[in-house]
Amino acid sequence: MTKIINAPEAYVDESLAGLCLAHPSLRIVGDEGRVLVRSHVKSAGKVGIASGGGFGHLPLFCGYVGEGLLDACAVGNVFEGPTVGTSLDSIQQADTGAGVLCLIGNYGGDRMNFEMAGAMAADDGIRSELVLGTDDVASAPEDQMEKRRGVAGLLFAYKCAGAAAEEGRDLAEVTRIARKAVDRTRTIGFALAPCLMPGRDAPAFEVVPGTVEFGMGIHGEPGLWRKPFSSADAIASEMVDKLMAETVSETSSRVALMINSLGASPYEELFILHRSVRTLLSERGIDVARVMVGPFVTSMEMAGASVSLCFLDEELDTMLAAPATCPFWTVS
Amino acid sequence: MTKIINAPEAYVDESLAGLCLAHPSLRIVGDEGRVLVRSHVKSAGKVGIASGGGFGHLPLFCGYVGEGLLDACAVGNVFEGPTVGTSLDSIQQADTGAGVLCLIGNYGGDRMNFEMAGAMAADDGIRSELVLGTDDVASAPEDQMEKRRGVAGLLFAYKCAGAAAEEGRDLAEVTRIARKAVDRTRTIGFALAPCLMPGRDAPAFEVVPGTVEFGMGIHGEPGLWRKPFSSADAIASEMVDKLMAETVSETSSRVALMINSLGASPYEELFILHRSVRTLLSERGIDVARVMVGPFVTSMEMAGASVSLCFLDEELDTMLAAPATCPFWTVS
Amino acid sequence: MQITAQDISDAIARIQAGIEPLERRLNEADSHLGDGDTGTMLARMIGVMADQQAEPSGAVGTYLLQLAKVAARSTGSSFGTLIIAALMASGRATKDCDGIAPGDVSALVGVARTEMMARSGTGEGAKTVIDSLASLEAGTAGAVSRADLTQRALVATDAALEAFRALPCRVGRARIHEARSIGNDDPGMLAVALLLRAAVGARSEPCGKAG
Amino acid sequence: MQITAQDISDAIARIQAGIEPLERRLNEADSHLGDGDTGTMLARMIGVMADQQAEPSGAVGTYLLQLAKVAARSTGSSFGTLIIAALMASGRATKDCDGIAPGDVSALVGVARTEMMARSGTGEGAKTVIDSLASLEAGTAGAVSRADLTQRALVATDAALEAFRALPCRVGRARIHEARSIGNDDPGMLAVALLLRAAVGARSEPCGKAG
Ligand SMILES: Nc1ncnc2c1ncn2[C@@H]1O[C@H](COP(=O)(O)OP(=O)(O)O)[C@@H](O)[C@H]1O
Ligand SMILES: Nc1ncnc2c1ncn2[C@@H]1O[C@H](COP(=O)(O)OP(=O)(O)O)[C@@H](O)[C@H]1O
Ligand SMILES: [Mg+2]
Ligand SMILES: [Mg+2]
Ligand SMILES: [Mg+2]
Ligand SMILES: [Mg+2]
Repeated sequence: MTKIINAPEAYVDESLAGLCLAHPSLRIVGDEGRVLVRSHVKSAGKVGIASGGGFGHLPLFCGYVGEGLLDACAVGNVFEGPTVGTSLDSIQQADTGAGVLCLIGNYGGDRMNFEMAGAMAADDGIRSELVLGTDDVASAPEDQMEKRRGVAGLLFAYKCAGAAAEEGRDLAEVTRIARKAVDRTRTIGFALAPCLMPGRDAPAFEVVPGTVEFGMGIHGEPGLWRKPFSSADAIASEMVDKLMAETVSETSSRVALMINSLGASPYEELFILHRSVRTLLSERGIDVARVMVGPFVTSMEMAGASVSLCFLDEELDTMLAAPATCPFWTVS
Repeated sequence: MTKIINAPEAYVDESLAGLCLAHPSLRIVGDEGRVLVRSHVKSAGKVGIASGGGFGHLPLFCGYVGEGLLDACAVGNVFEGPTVGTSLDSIQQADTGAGVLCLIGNYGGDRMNFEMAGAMAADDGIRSELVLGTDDVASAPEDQMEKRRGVAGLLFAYKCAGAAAEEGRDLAEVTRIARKAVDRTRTIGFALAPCLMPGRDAPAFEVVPGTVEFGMGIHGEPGLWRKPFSSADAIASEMVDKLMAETVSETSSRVALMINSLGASPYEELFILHRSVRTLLSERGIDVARVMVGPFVTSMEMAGASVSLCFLDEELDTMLAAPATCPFWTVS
Repeated sequence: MQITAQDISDAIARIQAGIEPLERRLNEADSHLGDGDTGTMLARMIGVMADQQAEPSGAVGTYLLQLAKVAARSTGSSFGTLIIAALMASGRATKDCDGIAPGDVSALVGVARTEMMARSGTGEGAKTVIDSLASLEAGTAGAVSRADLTQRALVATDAALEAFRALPCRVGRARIHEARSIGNDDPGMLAVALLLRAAVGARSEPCGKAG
Repeated sequence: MQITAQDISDAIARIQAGIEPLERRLNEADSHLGDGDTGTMLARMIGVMADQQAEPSGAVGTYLLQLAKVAARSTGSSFGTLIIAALMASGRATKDCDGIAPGDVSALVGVARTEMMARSGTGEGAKTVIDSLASLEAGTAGAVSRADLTQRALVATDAALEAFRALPCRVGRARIHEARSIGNDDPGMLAVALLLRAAVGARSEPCGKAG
């Protein structure tokens, strides 16, 4: 797990600099240089969408700044939420007068910081709402939804909220739609190998080689069970069972699907997993309206994958279909 | 290096099936189900572009089938070229009467197979030309260019040839442009960790942890030297020096740049490397006209990266800027 | 007798002067079950606080709010954010005070604790910094002098560590290893004890656990 | 006395009957420096050849071209492609022959060798299948009977292995480890020797290297 880096303490800032050099549609702003915004001025009166979180999950979070998606993103250090100050900057940057929806993962620090930033923004006369992604079904039982973490499924909320904002809907509406997307999205992942924090000698958590850590979080939070890996079909079946056992699965038989690499698992394997998942979904009569397969929400070089389902209604379907462009996701 | 697979012998076919399910713009055809073509019928009279090669390098080769890029692609087994029969199928599929350019990497087996396929196609009245990518500067000295392997830089040839074909140019012209793109493109890569062939217990080649294998090929062909990894800046400097020492670097100070992950090295690191490379290029007065950073030509979960430069003239610049769409690369 | 902004500033300078061993010790405590950064985060925050140019004259509250503001740009960790929240709440509560009487410190700690609980949604008994503040609040009530306050505070923070050491942790990352958290000090609680010692220039180790 | 299409078909059936040890042995030989698949590739190719429905009546060349056609869809390996090329060239050269006289086999091997060299761009002396064919071509010239042909062929392929074992390999993957290739048989050359033995039903191991 040798990393292509200079110094651990420069990891985040050099990576952000390289990202913006590659994608001039992104610009770095903010007192600490930790807020990414769109380079092109957005229409005044549009509800702003801000997000933020720890670094090490590219393309999440800041890679999704772009038309029809985020307006601004606060960037923390590796696996550490953005500061209150940076979070505040991101809200201010996203605002054009119509208020800001903050759409973040449900991690203690991130939530607290965005709440404090929201309170500070309110002192400056900026209205904001906070919606927390809670799609990771492994992170808490369904009756403790408020404890669940947000992972890859956050992208569906970005997309739906972004489309609603781009359409000119007001803050209440954009918030409602984001919340609906969160409510109807579920993710389950598994890890096959850990990742290393820059500057450390050994991974902070262990995944025994040959073993699946089912439900492991994107920071290495322990999973639901571990056992030897058997096959793509078998793990797909465990995942689909887990996702379809959620109450939300009764609301719709039409889904958006994401097969996501946690980092090191290559496209070849994602597509094998995708094939398995598709077979299982079609056996259950589930219609896949749209699909994304790739590295969308990662943990640096962690190996493994996640499967996300967003159970669609007409409104979410429309929002997901609306045009959007950012460096890592284009819908046209 | 646990792989998300079912059976090693199903690796390629299941992965291709999952790819086409995810991207309906691609369709599987051919006697062995090993040729990928565009789903939409292309205009008759357009010169066809065919490619092919071993599997395990996704998105290369077959991921680049799409408008303004490839028409058909022959797929082999892992790290093993497509059969003569499959290669022939890809040529037949790509042909709409205006002839076919075969654009492949310079690997013994692949070249022989496409040559034989070309001869068989000629028996059926299909004209074809063969252009071999030779961008890997580590694979042979500059005066033995004909021995050099084709790696990530092949994409620039795909793009330029694809654009020329889409414009309606004839086979001779498309071939000339592809050859020019090959002539003006150089790549250097380095590996930090090996990959595992499906079904094997151990990697077929070694990369000592903490060590850079400078110039290693995408199948693990030994590199130019190995030493402990020091920093992104240092490796970038070795790479840029190596690329700029090529004679072609005198032809142009305007380049297209690709920073490519060999598989497991995540975006965070690619962007750090990109930043280093950009600094070095700008110190040398090189103008970067376009840039791609991501996993474009991989070796499954191999860790490491490559840097490719295409030294532009006006014609190549125009060809690279032309619109193109495939599942992994869009220019608009 | 009152504690002024200048006193707080001096305390921060004393903490900063001995930050290195404190940083190491807290990182070590956090590395048992957490991500090993409590010390680093705290050192970063103390550093910007010690650096800040604003004059610690005027109202205590104004100074505390200034500290909160610079701290808010220094760290994204949970513990840091809770300190910032506490500084803001206690700053607002002392906006018009030139000084705080030793007997009023308990109430101010209560303000900080209440705010931390509101922000984090964490109750008492979860083995966090909040439990240290609760103990501090109770133990310093009725302090009659600065010396008395210091003595009571040292006793209270030690008592909190002692009381919770054998209990499991119920929040954050360590929660997932509840059982393994038994027998170890919570890094946030340990931080309170060490900060207090450094602030008042006490030499002793907190409650006999040599770390 | 002439070798007919049916004879070739029978030989393929004999090879197929004993393919498993041959496959293992060749994979092992290729795994020293190559990717360890020479046997697998060859077995796949022999399999489709043995399976194919076409009647081995009629001209030898027609049959050889049919074999080439099915082989062309069975493998993407370099060795496989060279065999396919050789089958096509020798098939075209014998399109009108009902049989091949033992004395004409040498010339036909020459046709195959020439085509392999043209396709691969590899010359003699690089320690490849081409060198086995060159030896076979020279050794079988002037064969007067089928028994004589068999005898000469066995000697010639063994001699080639023997002559090249101590030399370095100069093409393909093994080239990059030139030095390490010394002392090992080239898998393509070994394949020729083993295929010949299996085809004629010989029991002995090629030239004393037990593998
Ligand atoms: N949700 C919470 N409620 C109360 N206290 C918390 C919470 N999260 C963290 N803490 C306190 O912060 C300490 C950890 O601080 P630190 O290591 O800086 O944070 P992080 O967990 O973000 O790395 C814990 O020991 C605990 O005292
Ligand atoms: N370029 C070449 N020229 C001549 N012979 C070759 C060439 N490449 C491979 N061979 C022959 O093929 C054999 C390897 O076959 P095989 O393992 O099936 O191919 P691959 O190298 O594609 O895995 C070598 O031992 C050699 O005899
Ligand atoms: Mg911590
Ligand atoms: Mg932390
Ligand atoms: Mg081989
Ligand atoms: Mg091979």
